[in-house]
Amino acid sequence: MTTEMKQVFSRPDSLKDAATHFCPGCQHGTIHRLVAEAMDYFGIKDQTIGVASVGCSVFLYGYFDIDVIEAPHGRAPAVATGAKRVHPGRPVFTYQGDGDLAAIGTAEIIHTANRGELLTVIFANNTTYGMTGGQMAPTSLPGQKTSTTPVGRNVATDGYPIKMAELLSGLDGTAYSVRVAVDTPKHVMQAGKAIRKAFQTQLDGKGFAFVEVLSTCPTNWGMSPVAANQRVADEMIPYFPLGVYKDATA
Amino acid sequence: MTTEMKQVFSRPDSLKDAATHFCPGCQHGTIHRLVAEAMDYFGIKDQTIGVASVGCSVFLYGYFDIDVIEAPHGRAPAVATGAKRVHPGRPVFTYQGDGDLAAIGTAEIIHTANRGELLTVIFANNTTYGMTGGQMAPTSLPGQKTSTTPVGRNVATDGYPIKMAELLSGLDGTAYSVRVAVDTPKHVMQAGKAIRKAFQTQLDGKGFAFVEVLSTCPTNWGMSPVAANQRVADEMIPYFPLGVYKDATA
Amino acid sequence: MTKRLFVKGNEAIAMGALEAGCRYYFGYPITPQSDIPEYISRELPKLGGQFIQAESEIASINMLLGASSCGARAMTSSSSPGISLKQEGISYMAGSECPGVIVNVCRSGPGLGGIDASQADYFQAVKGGGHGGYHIIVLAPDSVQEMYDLVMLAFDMSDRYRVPAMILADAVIGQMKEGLTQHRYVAPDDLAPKDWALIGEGKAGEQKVVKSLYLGDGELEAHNNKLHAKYAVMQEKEVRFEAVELDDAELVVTAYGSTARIAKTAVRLAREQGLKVGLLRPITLFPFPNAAYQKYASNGQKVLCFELNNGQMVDDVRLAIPRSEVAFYGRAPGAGSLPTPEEFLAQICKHYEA
Amino acid sequence: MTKRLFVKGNEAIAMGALEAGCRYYFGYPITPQSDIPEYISRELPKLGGQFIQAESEIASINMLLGASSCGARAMTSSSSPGISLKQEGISYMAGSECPGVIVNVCRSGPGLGGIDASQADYFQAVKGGGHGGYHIIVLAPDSVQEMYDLVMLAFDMSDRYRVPAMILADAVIGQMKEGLTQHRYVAPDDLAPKDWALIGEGKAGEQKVVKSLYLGDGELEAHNNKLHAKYAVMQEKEVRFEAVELDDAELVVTAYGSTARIAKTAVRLAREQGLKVGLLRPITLFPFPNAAYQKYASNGQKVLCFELNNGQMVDDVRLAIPRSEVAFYGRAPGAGSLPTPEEFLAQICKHYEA
Amino acid sequence: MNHDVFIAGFGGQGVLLIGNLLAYTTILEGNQASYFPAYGVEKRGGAATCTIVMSDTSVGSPVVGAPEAALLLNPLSMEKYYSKIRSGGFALINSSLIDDDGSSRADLQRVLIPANDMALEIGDARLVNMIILGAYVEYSKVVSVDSLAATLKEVLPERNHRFLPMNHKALEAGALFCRQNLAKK
Amino acid sequence: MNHDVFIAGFGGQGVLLIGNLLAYTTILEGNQASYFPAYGVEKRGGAATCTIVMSDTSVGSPVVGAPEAALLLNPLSMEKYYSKIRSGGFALINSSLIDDDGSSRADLQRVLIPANDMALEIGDARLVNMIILGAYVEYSKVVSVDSLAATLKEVLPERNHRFLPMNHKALEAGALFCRQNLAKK
Amino acid sequence: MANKIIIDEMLCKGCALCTVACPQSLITMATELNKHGFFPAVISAENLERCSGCTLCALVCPDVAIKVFRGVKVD
Amino acid sequence: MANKIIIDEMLCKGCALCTVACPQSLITMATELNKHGFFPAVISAENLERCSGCTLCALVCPDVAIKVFRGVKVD
Ligand SMILES: Cc1ncc(C[n+]2csc(CCOP(=O)(O)OP(=O)(O)O)c2C)c(N)n1
Ligand SMILES: Cc1ncc(C[n+]2csc(CCOP(=O)(O)OP(=O)(O)O)c2C)c(N)n1
Ligand code: SF4
Ligand code: SF4
Ligand code: SF4
Ligand code: SF4
Ligand code: SF4
Ligand code: SF4
Ligand SMILES: [Mg+2]
Ligand SMILES: [Mg+2]
Repeated sequence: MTTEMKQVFSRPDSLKDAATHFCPGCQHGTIHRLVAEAMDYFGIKDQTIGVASVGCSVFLYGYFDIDVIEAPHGRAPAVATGAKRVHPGRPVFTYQGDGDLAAIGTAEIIHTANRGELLTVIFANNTTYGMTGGQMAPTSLPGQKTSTTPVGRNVATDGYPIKMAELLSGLDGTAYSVRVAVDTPKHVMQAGKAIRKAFQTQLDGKGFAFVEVLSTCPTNWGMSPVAANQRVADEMIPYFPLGVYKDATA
Repeated sequence: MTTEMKQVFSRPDSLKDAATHFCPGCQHGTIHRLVAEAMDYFGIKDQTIGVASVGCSVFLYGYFDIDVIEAPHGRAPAVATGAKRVHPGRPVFTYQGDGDLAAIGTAEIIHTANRGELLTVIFANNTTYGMTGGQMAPTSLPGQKTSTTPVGRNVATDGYPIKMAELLSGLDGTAYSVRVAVDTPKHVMQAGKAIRKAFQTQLDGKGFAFVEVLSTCPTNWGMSPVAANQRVADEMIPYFPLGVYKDATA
Repeated sequence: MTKRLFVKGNEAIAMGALEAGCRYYFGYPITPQSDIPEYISRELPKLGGQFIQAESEIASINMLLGASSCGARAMTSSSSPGISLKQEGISYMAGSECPGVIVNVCRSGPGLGGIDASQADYFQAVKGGGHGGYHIIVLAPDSVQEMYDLVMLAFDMSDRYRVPAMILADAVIGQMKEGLTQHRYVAPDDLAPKDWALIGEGKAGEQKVVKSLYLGDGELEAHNNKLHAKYAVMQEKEVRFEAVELDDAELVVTAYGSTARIAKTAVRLAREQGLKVGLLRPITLFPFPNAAYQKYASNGQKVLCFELNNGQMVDDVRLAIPRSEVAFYGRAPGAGSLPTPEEFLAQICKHYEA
Repeated sequence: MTKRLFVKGNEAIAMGALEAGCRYYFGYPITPQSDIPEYISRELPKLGGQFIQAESEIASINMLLGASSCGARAMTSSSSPGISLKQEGISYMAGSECPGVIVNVCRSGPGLGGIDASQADYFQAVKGGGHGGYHIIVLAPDSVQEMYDLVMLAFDMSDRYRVPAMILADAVIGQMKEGLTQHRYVAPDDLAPKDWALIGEGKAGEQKVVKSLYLGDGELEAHNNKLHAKYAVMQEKEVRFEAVELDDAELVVTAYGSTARIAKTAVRLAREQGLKVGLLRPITLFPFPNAAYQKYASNGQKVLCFELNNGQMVDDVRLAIPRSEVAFYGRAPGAGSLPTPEEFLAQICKHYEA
Repeated sequence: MNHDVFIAGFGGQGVLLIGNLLAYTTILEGNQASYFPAYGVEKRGGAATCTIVMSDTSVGSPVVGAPEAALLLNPLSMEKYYSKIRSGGFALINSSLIDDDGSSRADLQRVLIPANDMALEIGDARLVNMIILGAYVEYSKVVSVDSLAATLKEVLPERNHRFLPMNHKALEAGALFCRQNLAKK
Repeated sequence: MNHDVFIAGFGGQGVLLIGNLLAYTTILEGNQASYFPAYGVEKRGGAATCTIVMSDTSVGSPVVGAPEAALLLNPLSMEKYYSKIRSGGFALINSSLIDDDGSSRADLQRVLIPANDMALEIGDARLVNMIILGAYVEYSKVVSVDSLAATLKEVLPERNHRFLPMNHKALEAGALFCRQNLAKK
Repeated sequence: MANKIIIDEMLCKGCALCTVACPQSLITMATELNKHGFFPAVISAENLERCSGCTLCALVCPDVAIKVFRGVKVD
Repeated sequence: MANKIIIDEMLCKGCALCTVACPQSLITMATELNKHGFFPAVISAENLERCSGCTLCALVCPDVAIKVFRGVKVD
């Protein structure tokens, strides 16, 4: 009787064999992996069209081994709509940051959801504009210091953090809306499930599917990756509760 | 003992003594009058700044005896924000149609509400693009025939009518959000109260105030004014229930 | 399909686009072009195509970017203010070498302005209203028939060069009705298959990417030079113009689109008076017919440029023939400000004598 | 406040704006100009002003329209793609005769392009990237000091003519640090009170309306002619340029902004070689210094135009001096494509001999 | 052949309809024609005007400064446009509604036609526009009354074909009236 | 006086800091200077470079094709930029990390300086940049070590003033090393 | 005590909403076009007698064409 | 039966998230910089002995730098 080694965790096929440009501890990497795992799971890597937004995740095509269209800042849902209408048979997803989706792209995401476009939207909410150097995002927490809120976000003048998963769940076209995190192994597993379900929803033609993933930006938060990860649990999740906000897929 | 005549209904001061360009039976006229009555009520005619949107109500300055800025299509809330920040002491309101506010202006209305700008927004929802000749609006009802939905709005491809009063009530910056109609004398009186309260909310510095008024477009609906008015009761109110969706002014 | 129809210019554009195989349209209502989405919303579904009334002009242009990236023939249309909103998207399409047709049925501005015909968006169209120093193909129809014909040409040129193409019309050409002779669209046989696009049911081996981001040293410069090299080729091969009685003309009138129509009558009237006057009408505004001006207007002829604006195309005319005398007569657009043939004739006589 | 500071160009703009009395800023982050909102978000609240990070560039420009309509000095800033999105708003401001300052710290395009310096937005800025044939004031600083000085001038010119003003800079001038001498802002005494604006605590009797809609017969035409008459006055009174060793120059080098800085060194090196070379640097790109070109470059001199694009300002140079020989040397912008003084010098020698 | 005509009235008088009918019929007869409507921000009510330019070679400008002929259906149109008619041109004046007999201009051919009264006689107030059109083609000879009637048949949906005879009658009545009154001079 | 210097290393080596310090000190001494950083989409990690141009009259181009002097702090910079140095110019090579001794170019003045080792000797690895800067000003004489130290004192927040002596020491060590090794030749 | 309404013929666009709003159906539409080409609302003398001055008609009038007066006792 | 993980030093950016995720704290950070200038995560030989192959470390690794293997009986 011998024992032999079985690999129980490996790099998903849909992910290219390349190091990312992300900062150490940036969870864009984790989210990328989960999206890749979902494509592997459904075996749709060669069909899928990814629509990249403008943000630190702009290099989608560099990391995923799939066809990619790069959209202008905030317009990924509109670009994806055009693509999906031409190729109804191909899975299409957008990957957007909180500045991209919840600020400049507000009208596009709301109307795309409202039209019930058969798309999967991955929303990486890291409460800041990462790529441009840590300015306030619509999702920045009250009191959060950013490069444009030097004394902390003042809700009286800067407004309140927007809760996209909740907002979009109020639209009839939205079939699935969920918020997850990737700060702990357990949350990572739940996030993986949610992303899979968001693709399933599209493949089943059930409607618009939205996954908000709470993510870290150690660089612009001025924290170590471990401390940043802790902030997700201590500050973000309490304000942005995890959970399924709408599931009309049944 | 004699009896003398007392005028119990007269044209509000804030309204210019001019005939409007509105079509016969168009309730933009009614809504204009109610806004004018509110300004009379608070005696703020000489302070108030109106921000006109692009739509059949674009001629705000022609009918109200107040200062007016004409905003690009959909951007009235942004223009009003700029004006209000400069003149925090002056009441500022926008008057927008459903195409203006719920389509092209989606991002502006949502973020203006979310910032809790001290503004009053009057939203005339007539389920169509009146000025441009009756195309589908985000608020057009399922099955509604318009010049761009010749066989009726198909929710599967055209999306669902957006319920702005509900959507905006989900934002922390919104202090007051209500939906009213002007199809019956009773509803007109309720609408007048709501509009007054929306100004009160601003004057008290309570936050963003939003009044959605269901309105008719006999011309583009292809109906007589009376029939159009009946449609408000028969089709619109059932889909767009009247009522207060948020009141955080207490 | 040879029977002559009597249709609006806007409808002719829609008919021509569908005939050219356009199966995806994304637009937002605006006067004076709403007939286009209205017509297409009626007809496209019958052809199995997709019509979307988007939430805005910005969404429309980006849906166009998405659809064109997938290899489809797609179109959007709007009028001046809406076209201004599309500038970022047009710049992205140009940078991404993404074809597609954009129709601008111009109205008068600036700002909300009015809904009457205007030619004041010429600079925006030909110089690049968006950022980054790109160009797009710009075609200027002057009749309902050309609305139909040129939209087909726009799709072909756009696909050939992977450069977005614009139909620059205005409220006159869009709202007027004329006779239209329909004809079958025939694809030019030099059109290569779109193997750069995200076509078919999935990527066949290599990854397809449509993007405008170039960060490596020298990459973006090379990309820009490549784009401008294509513009040079278009200048060689694609220029189109109409020459009316130019061979013996001593005064060369030049105008495009609606003003060219008005000028045609003015030129006829001038000829009736025995004046040696001709008309040079650019059909392609980009590429601009420089050689035509050099041929017809650089040997002592005087040039008189008519525009429905305060002077824009006249710059390109002067750049084409720096040593010729080029006069300009324009009317700023707006309600009640459409010039008449009689008005143009008076200008012709004035400059002819002088 | 005479001590010399050592600051970034972007910071200098922010400092100059606040010194000029700008109390309202509306912007949206974008590289390479984010230092501007970041600085202002720190400093403006201390002055009792309002800083808003808007949800988009479109919201920003429209907040600017609202604030300026109320008589305040207000500003927005962005970079190329964001400026494209502002084109409709800029057209509205121009049409509404609404002053206001717009800063474009250009980056390379088209599309997303890159974040390196570019001069490829020249056409957009000076020809009118928006619809309707309007113009805006365009100022091109070439140093950190000028970033500070010209933003003040921009506010003054914009208020004087009720024409929006743009600072057209780029990533080089915005990101570089130099010495800055601050000085108090002094308002020109010819600035009229803004009685057209929605000022104070309410309308004193007559109604104030800021709009661009003109529907009556002839109204919009008259309005447009009024705007263009103002442009003509600016051409008369407001042109600014820098002349470096032009008096005996046989080759006139011309460039603006960052390329002018590079050209200055190239010209110095050429002079050291004994070549009679000078530099004409437009500071106002609109109004354009036509007269200066006629004075210094229409008597047999050769002209060599340097730009960080594929050729834009050179058109205006040629229109200014149609009979002069005007050569162009440009680099398409992008990472690693910034020209060097040595490179320009080689071009100077080449055209000097020829 | 080069003709142009300007038609003006108020909304509801069917001005745009006869403009279309005239232009389309011209085209069906193998000639060229353009139809250019004036339209407003409010696409409703108010004045309605259009210009039709016809030619056997090619139509140049679809707009005309001084029209060769003008069909004026209501007083407002008379006020605004009568003076614009090209010298030596033709004016058709709906004398049922317009008091001004146009005598201020001796340089025009004028026909005063009581179109509303004639329409009522034929039996439908809405026939005013057809009477006017009939009169114009009688004057201009650009197309025949019969081909106008033929076009009408083509463009009208089946269910409205019952109105064709009346319309034809109105066209002919207009033509007849014009013939007689042009003859008079 | 016209000088320009190009400084390159990897993020964390304090390249931009000494660039700023040099330019600002030049200005405080009454001359002109420009500081131009190269920056990337990712504002983090990777290579860091900047160009400083100094003049007693006025600074023209803030960018330079072939710099008069280059301070190369890591191997990658040596690979990429060594060849770009103007003939007759000066190269300062951090020999602690860079093996290439630059002998491939005889047309330059070279100083190989073991900056990391010297820094550790002085007692803090982070002083590498100061040692390099000290060496450069010794070569160029554009500003003095003392005024660099003075500027440092001005720009550093009080709480960090305790580091001043060490930095001063590092600047001087760099200067001394350069003096000796320039002398050698 | 007499109440009354006055309908401004020049403002009325003939939409007839007031005729529906009047609980006593006192308002009718004229058969003559007004200057703007509309058939304006009218109230006959005898109907005017019965007007309660309740203002309901005025409330729904989009064109503010109706003034309402109420007779009040004064002694 | 032996389980193990392999940390790809070239992919690791030294964020240390895995060290926190490991229920047995088997992973530590190296004291030597890797080629990219990071201190990569490492697992000592003896710690590797105790690895349960639970994959928790790999799950949280943003850079997919960890492979996990489990020993399975075969006979
Ligand atoms: C029209 C436009 N505006 C602004 C920018 C600049 N920009 C690039 S990325 C970005 C936002 C990045 O934040 P987010 O979307 O949250 O993504 P993250 O980097 O945080 O993942 C912005 C504003 C742009 N590229 N285009
Ligand atoms: C940027 C832009 N896009 C489109 C238009 C054309 N337009 C004018 S009004 C209007 C919408 C009118 O509908 P709505 O807002 O519902 O107002 P209503 O007329 O129905 O009261 C549109 C699309 C425009 N003026 N500007
Ligand atoms: S800046 Fe923030 S979001 Fe961007 S890669 Fe770095 S950590 Fe991730
Ligand atoms: S078109 Fe409709 S909304 Fe516009 S005025 Fe007429 S009825 Fe009112
Ligand atoms: S006031 Fe009342 S009773 Fe009198 S007419 Fe009006 S609705 Fe009828
Ligand atoms: S409601 Fe007003 S406008 Fe309508 S008919 Fe009555 S009075 Fe006239
Ligand atoms: S697999 Fe489990 S036990 Fe082994 S190192 Fe990773 S987390 Fe620790
Ligand atoms: S989580 Fe991954 S990247 Fe981070 S330290 Fe561990 S192995 Fe390295
Ligand atoms: Mg973010
Ligand atoms: Mg509407």
